[in-house]
This record gives sequence, C-alpha cells and structure tokens, in this order.
Amino acid sequence: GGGGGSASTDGGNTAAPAPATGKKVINIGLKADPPSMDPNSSTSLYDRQVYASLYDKLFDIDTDGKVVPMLAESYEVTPDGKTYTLKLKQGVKFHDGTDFDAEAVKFNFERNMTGEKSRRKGELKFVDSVSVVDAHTVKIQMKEPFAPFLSVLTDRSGIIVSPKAVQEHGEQYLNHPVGTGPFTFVEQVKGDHVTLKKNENYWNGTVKVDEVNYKVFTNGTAKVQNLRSGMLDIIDDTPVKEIPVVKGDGNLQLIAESGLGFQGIYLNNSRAPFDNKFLRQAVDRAIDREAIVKVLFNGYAAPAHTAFTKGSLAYNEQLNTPIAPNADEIKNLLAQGGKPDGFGFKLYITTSPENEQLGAVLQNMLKQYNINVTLEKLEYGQLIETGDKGEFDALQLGWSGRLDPDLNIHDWVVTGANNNNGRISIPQLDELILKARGELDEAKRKALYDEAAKLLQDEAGYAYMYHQYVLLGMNKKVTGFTFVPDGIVRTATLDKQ
Amino acid sequence: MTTILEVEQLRTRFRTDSGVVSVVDGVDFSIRAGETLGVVGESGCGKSVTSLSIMRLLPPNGSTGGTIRFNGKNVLDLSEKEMQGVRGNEIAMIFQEPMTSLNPLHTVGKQIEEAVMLHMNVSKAQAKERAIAMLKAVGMPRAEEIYGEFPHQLSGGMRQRVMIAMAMSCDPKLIIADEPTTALDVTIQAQILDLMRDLKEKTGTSIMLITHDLGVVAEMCDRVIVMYAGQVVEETDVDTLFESPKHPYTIGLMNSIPELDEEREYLETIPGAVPLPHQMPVGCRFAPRCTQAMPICHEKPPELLQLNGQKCRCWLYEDKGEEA
Amino acid sequence: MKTVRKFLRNGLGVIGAVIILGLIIVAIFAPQIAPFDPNAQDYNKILIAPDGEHYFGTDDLGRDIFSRVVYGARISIEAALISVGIAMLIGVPIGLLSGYYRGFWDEWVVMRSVDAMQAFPFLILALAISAVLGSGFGNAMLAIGIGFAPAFVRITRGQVLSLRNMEYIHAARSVGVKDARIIFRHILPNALNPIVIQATLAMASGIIAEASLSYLGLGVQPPTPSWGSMLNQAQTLMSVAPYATFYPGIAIFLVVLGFNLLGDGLQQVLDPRARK
Amino acid sequence: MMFVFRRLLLTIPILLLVSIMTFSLIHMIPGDPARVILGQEATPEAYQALRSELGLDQPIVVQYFSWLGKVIQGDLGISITDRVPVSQLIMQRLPATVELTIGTFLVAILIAFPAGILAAVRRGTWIDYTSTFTALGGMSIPSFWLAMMMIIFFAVNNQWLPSSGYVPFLENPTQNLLAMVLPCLATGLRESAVLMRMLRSSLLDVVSMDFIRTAKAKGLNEARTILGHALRNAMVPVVTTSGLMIAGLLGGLVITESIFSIPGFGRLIVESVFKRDYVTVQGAILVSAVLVVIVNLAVDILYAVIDPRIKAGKGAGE
Amino acid sequence: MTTPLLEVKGLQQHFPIKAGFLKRTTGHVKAVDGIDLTVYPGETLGIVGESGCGKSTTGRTILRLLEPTAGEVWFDGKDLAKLPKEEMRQMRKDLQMIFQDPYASLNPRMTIKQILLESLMVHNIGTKEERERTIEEIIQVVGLRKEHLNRHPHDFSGGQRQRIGIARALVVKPKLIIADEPVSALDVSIQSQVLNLLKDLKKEFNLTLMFISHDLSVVKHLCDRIAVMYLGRVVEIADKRMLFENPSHPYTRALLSAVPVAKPRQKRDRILLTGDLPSPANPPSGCTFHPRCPYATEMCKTQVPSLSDIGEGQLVSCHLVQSGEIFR
Ligand SMILES: Nc1ncnc2c1ncn2[C@@H]1O[C@H](COP(=O)(O)OP(=O)(O)OP(=O)(O)O)[C@@H](O)[C@H]1O
Ligand SMILES: Nc1ncnc2c1ncn2[C@@H]1O[C@H](COP(=O)(O)OP(=O)(O)OP(=O)(O)O)[C@@H](O)[C@H]1O
Ligand SMILES: [Mg+2]
Ligand SMILES: [Mg+2]
Repeated sequence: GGGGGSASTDGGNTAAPAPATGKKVINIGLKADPPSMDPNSSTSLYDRQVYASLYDKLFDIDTDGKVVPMLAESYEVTPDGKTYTLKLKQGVKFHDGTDFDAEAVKFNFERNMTGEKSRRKGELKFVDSVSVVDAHTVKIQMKEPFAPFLSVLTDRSGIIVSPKAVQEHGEQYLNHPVGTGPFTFVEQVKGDHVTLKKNENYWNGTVKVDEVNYKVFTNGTAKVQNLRSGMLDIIDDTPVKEIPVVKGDGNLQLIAESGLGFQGIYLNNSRAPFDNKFLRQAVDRAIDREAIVKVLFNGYAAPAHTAFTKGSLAYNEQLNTPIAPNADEIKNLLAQGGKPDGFGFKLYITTSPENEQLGAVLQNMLKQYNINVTLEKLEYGQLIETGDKGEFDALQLGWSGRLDPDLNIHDWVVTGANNNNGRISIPQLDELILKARGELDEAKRKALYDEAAKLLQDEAGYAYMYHQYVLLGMNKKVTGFTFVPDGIVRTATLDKQ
Repeated sequence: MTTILEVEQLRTRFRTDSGVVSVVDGVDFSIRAGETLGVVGESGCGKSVTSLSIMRLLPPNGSTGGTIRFNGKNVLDLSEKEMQGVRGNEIAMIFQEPMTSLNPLHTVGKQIEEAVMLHMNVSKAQAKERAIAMLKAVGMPRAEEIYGEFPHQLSGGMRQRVMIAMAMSCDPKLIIADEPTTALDVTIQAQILDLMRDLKEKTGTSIMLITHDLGVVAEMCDRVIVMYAGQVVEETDVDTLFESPKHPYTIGLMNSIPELDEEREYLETIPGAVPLPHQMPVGCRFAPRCTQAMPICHEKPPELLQLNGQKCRCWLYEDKGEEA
Repeated sequence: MKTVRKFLRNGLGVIGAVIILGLIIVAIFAPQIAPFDPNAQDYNKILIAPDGEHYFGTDDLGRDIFSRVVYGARISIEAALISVGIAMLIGVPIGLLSGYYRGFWDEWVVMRSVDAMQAFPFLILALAISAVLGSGFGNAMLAIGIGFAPAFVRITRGQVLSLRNMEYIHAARSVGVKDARIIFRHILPNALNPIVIQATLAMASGIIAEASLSYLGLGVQPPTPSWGSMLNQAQTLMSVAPYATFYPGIAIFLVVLGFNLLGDGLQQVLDPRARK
Repeated sequence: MMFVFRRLLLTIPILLLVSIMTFSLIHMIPGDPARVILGQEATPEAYQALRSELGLDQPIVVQYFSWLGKVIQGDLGISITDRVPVSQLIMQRLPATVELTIGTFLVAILIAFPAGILAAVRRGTWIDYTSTFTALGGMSIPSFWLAMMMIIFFAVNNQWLPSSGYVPFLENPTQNLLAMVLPCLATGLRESAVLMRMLRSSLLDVVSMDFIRTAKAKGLNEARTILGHALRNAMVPVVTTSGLMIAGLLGGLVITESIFSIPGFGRLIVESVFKRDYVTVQGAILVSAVLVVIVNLAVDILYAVIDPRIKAGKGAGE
Repeated sequence: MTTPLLEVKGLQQHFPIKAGFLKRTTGHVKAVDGIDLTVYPGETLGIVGESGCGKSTTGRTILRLLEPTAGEVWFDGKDLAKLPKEEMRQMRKDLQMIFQDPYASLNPRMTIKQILLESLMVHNIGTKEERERTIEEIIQVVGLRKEHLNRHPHDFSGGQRQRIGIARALVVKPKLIIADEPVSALDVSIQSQVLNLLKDLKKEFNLTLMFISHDLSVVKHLCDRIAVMYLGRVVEIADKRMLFENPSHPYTRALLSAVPVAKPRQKRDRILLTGDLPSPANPPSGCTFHPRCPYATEMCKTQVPSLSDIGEGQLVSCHLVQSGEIFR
C-alpha cells in the first residue's frame, strides 16, 4: 500500500478550490442525488446525509446507538407511555434568525402529521396531539403507547425546520431549506451537488470548516478515484470491490461498521410455490449466507437471519447466526413440500450490477438442490410496485434500517402492513410484534422480539440474507469524525488539517 | 506550318479489377499550328483517354508510355510542377458536359480569373478585366453581370461559352475540345461551333476536336484521325476522308449514318460490337466485325500504312502503301 | 459470381467477413471451445488474473471469463441479427409503400414520424422503449429494433424514390404490371443493396446498442453471459481487475469491427456510387 | 428569412409528434411515478394523495393537453420528483453537455479533417488503408468501454488525468478543462472516425467530378484543387453528419456522462426516465428535439452559405 | 382517309413546381401544353424537337404513365385519359413503349426470360408452353438467340439490350408502340443495326409506331409523318417529304439548317437562332417561339397561333406562315 501517495501531492487537482480561497471545504461524495431538502417530503437515504449538516433533530443517536436529546433538553414519559413532555434547548436560532421554540416544534409536528404532502404521517400516526406548554416545553399526547417513538424523533420526523421559511416559500420550501444545523443552505444543482456553508452562530459548538459540499457520484470507481485524488474527503459508500484500493492508500481510511438494515428475499406467502411453508424453508435453508458475505462482500457485510443488527435492542446473536445449508435437510424439506425433484421460481431483482451478481450467486446456490431460479431484472420503481401488488414468486428487496426494532420488523411481517410484500400472515406473530411496540420495558421487549424472530425463522416468511455495512471512505486529513450506527456523517464536529 | 504537338506510340494502360488493360495502344498523330484536328470514333475507343494523356490528367490508375512532344519538349518528362505551367496556359481543355465541368460553388468570373491569375502574372483587377473581356469575346450578353453569377444560373449553351472563355483566357497554343457540343441541342451546337470557328480564326490556336459526329468533323476540321479500339485506323485531311475513305471501319461508319439530304432504304451496318479493352482480338482489332476480313487479319495486327498523304491501318492496302 | 470475386479482392471486407465467420464458429462450437461452464461459480477462484488455466482470468464470482466471452458470442450474434431483423421487418415495408405511393401519408405521417423518432437521442429512445417493455433480451432487441427502424424507412424510401423513376419501372408499368408486383419484384430486389449495407452496419450498431443497454442494466437476464452485461458488472472491478473489463470489450470491438469492415467492403462492391 | 421561418413552421408537427411520443412512452412505462416517489415508505392514503396531486388520476389526454397548454406558454412545468421548474433543471444540466459536445466535436474535427483529406487524396495507398482501417476501428470501439479503459489507464493506474470531477468552467477553468479531456477524447475519437469516413468518401465523390478535372486542366496544383475546389463541395454531407452528430451528442451522451460523473443533460433524461418524472422527461426531450431542430436549421443555413444553388431552390443535397 | 388509331386532343401535362419547405406549388412546368396528334394504323409518326421540349412527356402521358392534366387520348374508341386504373392496365396490352436508355430500361435483377414472360403473364396470354414458345420466337425475331434468354441484362451490349426492349414491346402484339429515342444512346454503328431492325419489324408486323427522337436524320429515315415540337407544343406536322422539302415554321427551318452535314466545303445558309430554349415553367407569351424568331412581329408576342393546314396535310402553327407572309 501507500503507493498511491502521489495522489495527494498532485496539486493540480487536489481540492483546488481550497487554497485559492483559503477556505476549509469538506467534500462528501454521495452515491445518488438527494432529491429533497424538505424532511417533510423526503424519502431518500441521501437526503438524510445532507440533513445531518442542515438540520438538528429533537433527539439523536449516540455512538452506541442510544437515543440522546439534541434539540430537546430533556424529556419525561408518563408510565402508560402515552404522554411525552419535552423540554427544549434555549437560545437556538434558525438560519433565518428566527427562534427555535415550542411553537416551532408544534408547527413541525403538525406539518408532518397533517401536511398534504407529508411522508411522515406513517411514523407519527400514534401521535394524537402536540401542545405548547410554555415557550420551551411541549407536550405530546399519544393515541396509544408506541415504544419506537423517541427513536422516530432521531430521524426526519424529529427535524425542526423554520416555520417562517415554510410559510414564506410554501411548495418551494424544499429548494430554500432553513434549519438550525451547523451549516446553512447555499445551493443545490440537481443531480450534481449541494453546497452548504458554515453556520457562524451554531448553538452546539463552533463549526470548524467553512463549507460542505455533497457531490453526487453514481459511478463507484470514479467516486473512489476522487477520494484518492483529494477531490472528495469523505464518501458515503465505498464499493466493496474498491475497498482494497482505499485500504491500500496511505492517505485514506475505511470506516466499516455494521449498519442497521437487512437484505433478503420476499417469498410470496400467498401463492404457489411459496404458500407452501416447506418450500419457503427449503429456499431459506439453501442460501449459504457465509458464502454470500465472503464472495460478494469480501467480508464487509454480516450474515443475517433476523431483521436486527448488532447494536439493536432486539439483536440476538444466536438467532441471527445462519445455519449452514444441509443437503439432507433441504431434500427433506422439498419432499415434505411435495417437490422431491425440486422446483423452480422467478426472482425479481434490481438492475444494479451488484444485485445482478447477488442474483447469479443465489441462482447458483439453489441449483445444487434442484431449485431453479429464473432471474428477472426490474428497474427499482417497478420492483417496488411489483412487490406492492404481490405479483411475484420471490423478490429481492431489503431495508436500510432504523434503530428501533419495531421500525425494522413491523411493516415487513405484520398482516397487511405496508411493506409486507410477501403477504406474511401469522396471527401469533402479529400479536407479538404489536405487543412489543407498546412495551416500554426494554428487557421484556427484547424477549418478545426474540420470540417473534424465532417464529418468523420457522415460517421462513422472509429470507433474511445479510446486514449491509456502512463503508465510509475518508481522507485521513479529516478529523473529528465519530461513527454513529445510522451511518450518517455528522459534519458539525468535522475538521480538516 | 510548324507542328506543335507530336504524339508518338502513345500507350495508355489502366490497372483495373480485371487486370491491366491497354486502352490506347500505339497512337501516332500530330497537330500543326493553327489547324483543327478532328478525332472521331465510337464510344470507348480511347479519344478522351488520349486527350487526358496529353494533359497528364489521367486518373491515378492510369499510366502512359510513348512520347508526347509539345513545342519540342516531351510532356511526359516534365515534372508535375512544370506540367502545371503547361495546363491551362499552353494547352487548354474544353469538356463535354457544360453542366458538370464548372464548379457549382464558385462564380463564373472567379473560375476564369483563377486561370488568368495562375498563368499571366497580373493583378486581381487586371484578371477580372480579362475575365470580362473573355466573356464578351465568347459572345456573352451582360458579361459584367454574368461574371458574378453562378453556373446554375446559366443555360447549357452559356456554360459551354464560359468553358470556352476559360480555355481561351491565357491564349493557349492548343485547345483540346472533348466533344464540346455533344450535350447540346443542335441549334445551340450550331452557335457554339460557329463561335469556335470564329475564335480560331482570330487567334490562330490549334484545336484538337474530339467528336463522334462526322457532320461536326466535316464542318470544323482540317484533318481527321479515325480511332478504333485504342488505335488510329485512318488519318487524312477532311476532304479525302469524305470522298475516299479507305479503312473498312471508316467506310462502314459513314454508311451507317442516315443523312438528311439523301434517302436510303437500308442503312449499312457494322455487325457486332466494339471489343472490350481486355478482350482485344489478336490480329486486326476490327477484323471480327469486318466484312472484308482475310485470314491474315485474324492473325497479325496491321501497321498504319502511308498512302499518299492518307494513313490507314488495314491489310487490304498492304501492297499499295508504305509503312507510316 | 463477379461480385463475390470483387469482394474477395477487397482486403478489409474479407477481414471483416473472416471475423464474423470466426464469431459464428465460436458461437456454434461454444461448448467445445469453452473450457469451463460459463456460469459455474468457483468461490475459491475469485478474481484470478489471466493465467494458463483461465486465459482471461475469472470474475468476482469465480467464473471463467474466457468461457463467458466465448458463450457471449452467441448473444452477440443474436443481438445483431434479431435487432436488425426487427428493424428491417418494420422499416422496409413502410419505406417501400410510403415511397411508392407518396402523398399525404408518406409526407405527413410516415416521414414526420420518422423525423420525430430521429429527434430522440437513440439511446434514450431505446431506453424508454425497453423501460416500457421491461428488461430482458427479447425486449431489448425489440427496443433497439424499433429504434433502428426509422433509418430503414429512410433508406428504403430513398431507394424507392430513386428507383420509381427508373426506366425499367416505367417499362413494367407500361407493360401493365400491377403495383404489388412492381414493388416486390422490381423495386425491392434493386433496393436491396443499400439496405443490406445498412443492415450490416446496423448490426454493428446493434451490438453496441445491446451492450449499452446492458451497461445501463436493461439487457439480458443474468446469468446469461452477454458482453455488455459482463462489462456492466466489470465496471465495479475497474481498479481491482481491469482484465475483466478488457476482454469483453475487446470482443465487442472485434465483432463490431467485423461488421463495420464487412459493411464497408459490401458498400465498395454493391453500392454503385462507391463503385467508381 | 422567409426560408428560416418556413423551416421553423415545418418543425411544429415534428415537435408535436415528439411530445406525443414522449408522453405516451413515459406513460406506458410500468411503474407509477407516485409509487416511485414514495418508495418503500408509502401508505395507501399517501399514495392516493400524491397521485391526485400529480394529476395522475385524470384521463391521460387531459394530462397531455394541460401539459401542452403550459408548454406553449413557455412553461415546461415543475418536476414531479424534484419540485423545481424543469427549465431550471435543464439549464443546470445543459452547460456541461454543451461543453462536452463542443469538446467532442473539436476532437472529431481536428482528427477527421487532416485524416480524411489525406486518405482521399492518397486514395489506394497505405495512408488510405491505414486511416480507413483505423477509422473503422475507431467506429467499432464502444465508447463506454473506451472510457473505462481510459479511466483505468489515465486515472487509476497513472493518475495523469482526473477521471471525473466536473466543475463549471467559470468556477475553475483549469480543473474544468482537465476533467473534460478524457470524456471528450472517449467520445470524440469515435465521432472523428465517422466524420473522417464521411469526408473521405464525399471528397472522393467530388474528386471524380468533372469540374475537378477542369480545375486541374487550368493548371492548379493538387493542394489548391483540393482545398479550393473539392473541399467545399464535399462539405454538404459532412455538414449534415456533423449536424446529426451534434444533435445526437446533445441528448445522447448519457453513458459518457455517467461514467465520468458529469452532470449533463443526457443523464438528466435517463435519471428522470428511471424516476418516472415524466414532466422532466417530456420537457427535456422536447428541448433536445428543439436542439435537434435548431441544429438542423443551422445546417440548412450553412448549406445555403456553402452552396448557392440551395437558395435558388435547386437542392443539391436531395 | 382511314380512321385514326390514336387521336390526341388538347393534351396537357403540367408538373407542379414545389418550392420552399412547405412544398407549396409555386407554379407549373408546362411540359406539354395542348397537343393535338393523330396516328393512323400502319404509319410511323415521328416527333422531333430539342431537349426538354416535351417529347418524352407526350409519350408517357399518352400511355398514362403520367396522369394527364387535361386533354383526351382516343384509342380504340376509348378515351385513355379517363379510363379507370384497372381497365387502363388491361389496355396496356395494346400500347407498348420502347425506352431510350437501354441500360436503365431493363430490370437488372431479372433474366431476359423473366422480363419477357412478365408481359405475357400479367395479361394472361396463352398457356405456360405457349408463352415459352412465343418468347423464343420473339427473341429470334429481334436478332438474338434462345440461349440469351437465361442471361441477365448486364451480359448484353447496349444494342442487344435495345433489341430486348423491342422484344418486350412486341411480345404482346400491341396495336401501337411508342418508341422514345430508342437509338440515341447507341453508337452509330449499333444505331444503324437497331434502325434497320425497326424498319424490318414495321414491315413484318405492320406496326404502328410513334417514334420520338431529337435526331432529324434518324426521324427522316424511319418515319412517314413528322411532328416538330417546341416548348410543349407542336409547331409543325407534315408528311416527311413535305417537311424536308418545304419546311414552313421558322423553327423547323432553323432546326433543319443547324444539323451539321457530313459534306465538307459545302457552304449552307444557316439560320443561327439567338438565345436558348426558354423555360417551360415560364413560357413566353403568344407564340412561344417569338423571342428567338427572326421574323417575329407584334402579333406573335400576344396571340397564340393555332395549328392549321396550309395544304396537303401540312399543319403549321405560325401566324406569318398562315397569313402567307413568309415561306409560302
Ligand atoms: N480510369 C479508367 N480505368 C479503367 N478503364 C478506363 C478508365 N478510363 C477510361 N477507361 C476505358 O478506356 C476506354 C476508352 O475510354 P475513353 O473515355 O477514352 O473513350 P472515348 O473514346 O472518349 O468514348 P466516349 O465517346 O464515350 O467519350 C474505355 O473502354 C474505358 O472503359
Ligand atoms: N416528372 C417531372 N417533374 C417536373 N418536370 C418534369 C418532369 N418530367 C419532365 N419535366 C420537365 O418537362 C419538360 C419536358 O421534359 P421531357 O422529358 O418531356 O423533354 P424531352 O423533349 O423528352 O427532352 P429530351 O430530349 O431531353 O429527352 C422539361 O423541362 C423537364 O424538365
Ligand atoms: Mg470521351
Ligand atoms: Mg426525352
């Protein structure tokens, strides 16, 4: 390694803008365009990266994955779990100079709960009302206890934007975002970059860099090249194949940590062949997760057999450890399922090269047991729609993950839930998960999830395969970085030598 | 009269897909100062190739042998640069198709001027003056206007006048006119031939007039060579040609043309067709079509014989003449 | 026969024909030529650089790139033939009828549609069509075929327009031959040369287009080894395994070159304009 | 200028057809834009709400005409997914593509002209064969593969040139130009091959014409014959090809733009197709069609400059 | 007099000139502008005139290869100009054409046999065997051999091709043949072969022929009556002998005098016309010949002369000749 050192000495294209203006600029490479600067309507992971610079949330996640107050000073919950009282930080101002206060919080909640274009309604559906107690206290009344609530507030639903800006720009707010975060909005060129500049009056410590640029690089190799050449300081996602390059470069470091999400296969429980539990099991058991992790990710992913990752409250190492495929067992399952000579099904995947490889590997693995997989690529939007309509045998789609266990499982497996594309319907499972959702005691909650996970594994309703890693690539000149399990880069503390 | 052009044993070959073909094969003739030499023959007999060989303007797959002596020097020995000094200056050409022989994108005036500037060492203004004068000389009405017009604005006859003006513009000693009126209507042809005759009388240039129309030959030429399949088969002055043609081909040619002022029930014909360049007969090239062919005709090619002022390539006259 | 001999003398065209012949042979005998099953994954042999066993190395799933390239020839040939076949099937009849009958339909419907279709950037058009049809080899072919069709309409129509004024067409009409027979017996055979040339050249573009669509993720279904999809996958390996990008690309290059050379050679021999 | 005006009128039906084709094509693509926008987090109510907000619940013809009505007033609409005026999106993306197109075109001309002229003049010699073969080779390289190879060689292995990192010219000219080198070369080489062959064959056609013989018979040397007489006559097909090329590049640099991470116009269209942002796709394709039309118009005007016969209505190019 | 086989009355063929990009019709090329002709059975009518005067267009319009703009074409009791398409197609059996360019008038992709058979086939003439026999006969009639039948046009020389073209016209035994410059593309030695063949055939089959040419000597050699055309109109029609002995229209005279004669030293009074043939898109007013006519008067500029008999069936379209002012 280290041979690539010439890159950083190549002044020609190394962060050329910085010396020219004497500004400290951090350039962050994103895999895709962040579509919306308005958390109210956002649905993209890439938005969330930018929000970390632009906005603050009521709560945040710390490095251990614990929920900690951010714009909230402190909070209280009534024992029935139905009333939350939040004390807010004082002296915080939005970028437009207006005050952050209880009214603003109420405004944001209401906008998220009732706004016509709000994509936050689902997350906040258990909130009944929000009332201002005093200028820095709000009270939130829940319809029923909802354990993941605070965790929800560590994300987009917890972001407080400037009510004034919203009123001023209306529909166009997403192009004129105003938050309380460490950086203020300068411009966005769709598909290319978002530029933010230092918030001189940041409430939470001095911001050390003058400017943050989020640049879109759809091509992974190019992104890594730019990291090496110094054009980028941080990249959100290092392609697995490029990891050796990053690691081999003395100026760079790789931050590889397990993320919160999972990837797996929806098996359509509502129609043949996967209305047959044994056939589902056969497929589930035939997937060699270790091999997938090794071959496709070079070890930079974790085998999965549940929806929960390390750091999650519901994580159970034993349950999550996949069982190596056993030919006899699978044969048996096939026989039980009435297909002793094997069977075939169609698996929908997305069009990305990585996904194609995954498909090819799965195909190869299942073939040994006479399970013939026909692959069909669908473009992402179509894939989602196909999943929604339930017109498939099997479909590969995972989840980027949230901290609270409920947000990783409820929608996927509860009868009729939003993302339950596999049409899983196990009354007992539904019961367990709904119960866990209202359970505020962590230990009891975990026990419920363990039971649910076991049940789900036995039913093989959804074939979990692996937990993806967060693979940040970073120039060693960047300091002040701390990793938070949601994989989002907090820029407030960053500096550059 | 002095001889200005003397062509001896001219041989032109082309590299083609079916091998090397000899298209002009041992052609001899000469042109004297102030005379008009007619070159007649059917399509494909090598008339144009002969003229292009003289100008050294053959396409890249062609090569020329023999001597072409112009004003005493062998044209084939000149460097390309020297040759450029000859073209347009001492020998000028007029081509068959007035439609396509002018550059459609340049004005008529510019195209004449270009030749003048190239050879006459004059200023641009003088060149323009000369160009206009030439246009007037070829009988163009509105010469000043025509100077600035593009070829497509002119009719065929006018374009041919422009070509003539261009050819005459540097006072060449020889003008090679390759079927200058074939593409024109008879009434226009009459105008152009008239013009050429006039100009020749005024300037005394020699003209090599290529044509397949015996009528044109009769009207224009002093002497004539008749070509067949790349060879000269007969050479004579114009009167003799029409009064007592010698070569069976010439005779056949003359009798196969219907005439306006005489009535014939049947035309004479020459059976068969011209041989292809790569399938030339061994003996006399005309023998397969000749009604008077003798055994020797099919075996040995005849030489061009001298018969008191008339030349003829035919075994029939072997005893009567001497070799040219 | 003369044409054949003439073509044989056209060196570059012959090279093109030889390349394509070679490709066809490789495609037919792929199972005999390829040392490995193109889809067999060997996780112990991931990303092995080219050596004596794996001539072109292995890819990130441990598949033998050489074998995949060999099998890819099949897809390429099919891509070339099918896409151009579709384009001709659509374009040639429309061009024939439109050019022969002229009039309102020709001027305002057919030609304006052709104009409109050609106003789309080709790849975008193919992309949109294949997005409509869904991914997959057949649909990609249909998309490319539809995308190429306007070119065939144009070239056929152009031919018809020049041929319909030929004396032998007038002759046929004056003899009393019916329109359909004139179109198919007299015009079509004589319009064929430029169409064949265009078809050959279009095959070259067809292969590139298939590769481009595959590159954008809309090509054949995995694990079918198509050169385009191999490149698509190999692009993630650019810095670790450049050879994985190299060989499929070279294969595409060679075949496209083959078709281009052949098309060029045919043009020299068949196109009267270039014949001079 | 009546000529230009009529020419413009003629493009109206084409533009209409283009818009209809785009509209129907995008609407035929399976996958509902609302679904795509909402992603995995959609509730059925949110989905319905978004559909009606986007006007997707209206009959398709109504949607088309309401869009068209706005377009006629110069309003390309608001992007479904980005919520910005489509015109703004396009304006943000065009500069990079225009620059790339110009660069590509320059590369193409700089190679094609000398090579094409030389090959035509030295027809049948090794120069001709070499350049013809090279050109056919150039045409045969998939440009995205060439791009990859160039990245591997110039950027990954040697780091001589950046493989990406477009910045607007005004922001940082050096870096902008450096970043443009590889993309322009990668596409330009292929285009130069096309152009060179065109120029060669067109020149050969012209060189065999009678008036070239006339020019030579006047005593002009080869250089003056070719440059003074042949070249301009040979330009008509070359101008056509160049026009088509420029028009094609403006919307068709999709792959180059994505390999080199250039925020260009082609990528905007592709991204929008994938996002089902049909308002943007329609707007962008309409703009690209208009560009094609403008380029064609420019080509036609150029013809008239090159060839005096055109103005007289005796089309030379037909 | 016998009844005419073909009677053309007021035939017009105006080609629209489409200009601009909207292809609007901005004018008309009046290629044929009101022609009257009669052809009697067994005769050969020659049509001469300079390039572009509308000879070919006349021929093609009579055969409805071009749809006439106006006028009547009476043939066999029917007005061809108004015949429905299919009836016209069947009618073509009786009306055949020989074309100018022997290289362009035979489909290069068909064998001679196919070309000849096609004529018979489309009109359902004879059985298969009869057809074969017919074409074997006809190919010999035009001086070729049976072996030639299976060859393609490119295996033949120009003269041979023209023989094939003639065979194609003859094979259906038409009542009228229109020959459009059938020899002008041929070399003189070949031209005479074809002319002789035509003359033979005329006798043998008692052909009725309309022979179009720009070559006066050829027309004179072959034809019985001759029509001289100028700018889309017939300016003079007369019996051959009459026309050459007593050409009456000034244009006819100029034309005759312009033909170079293969008699050196023979000095002739040549009438040199000034200027070129005007464009048929914009023909001069009155008598279209007046701008070039040495005798033109004021009347010629304004009044269109009509074709009228000046005796012995000689029809001339000239005010001055008709009024006896010149050449009478
Ligand atoms: N570039 C060439 N390559 C091969 N053969 C050629 C070439 N140019 C001319 N020829 C052949 O040379 C022969 C003589 O041609 P040339 O043009 O001199 O005939 P011509 O007597 O001028 O006929 P025409 O009356 O038709 O003009 C022809 O058979 C022709 O095919
Ligand atoms: N299809 C057409 N469209 C427009 N104009 C035409 C068409 N056909 C012929 N013309 C014009 O009509 C006029 C007469 O043409 P035509 O071919 O009948 O003349 P021609 O007497 O046969 O001449 P040539 O001796 O050259 O064959 C010419 O000016 C010609 O340009
Ligand atoms: Mg010639
Ligand atoms: Mg004609």
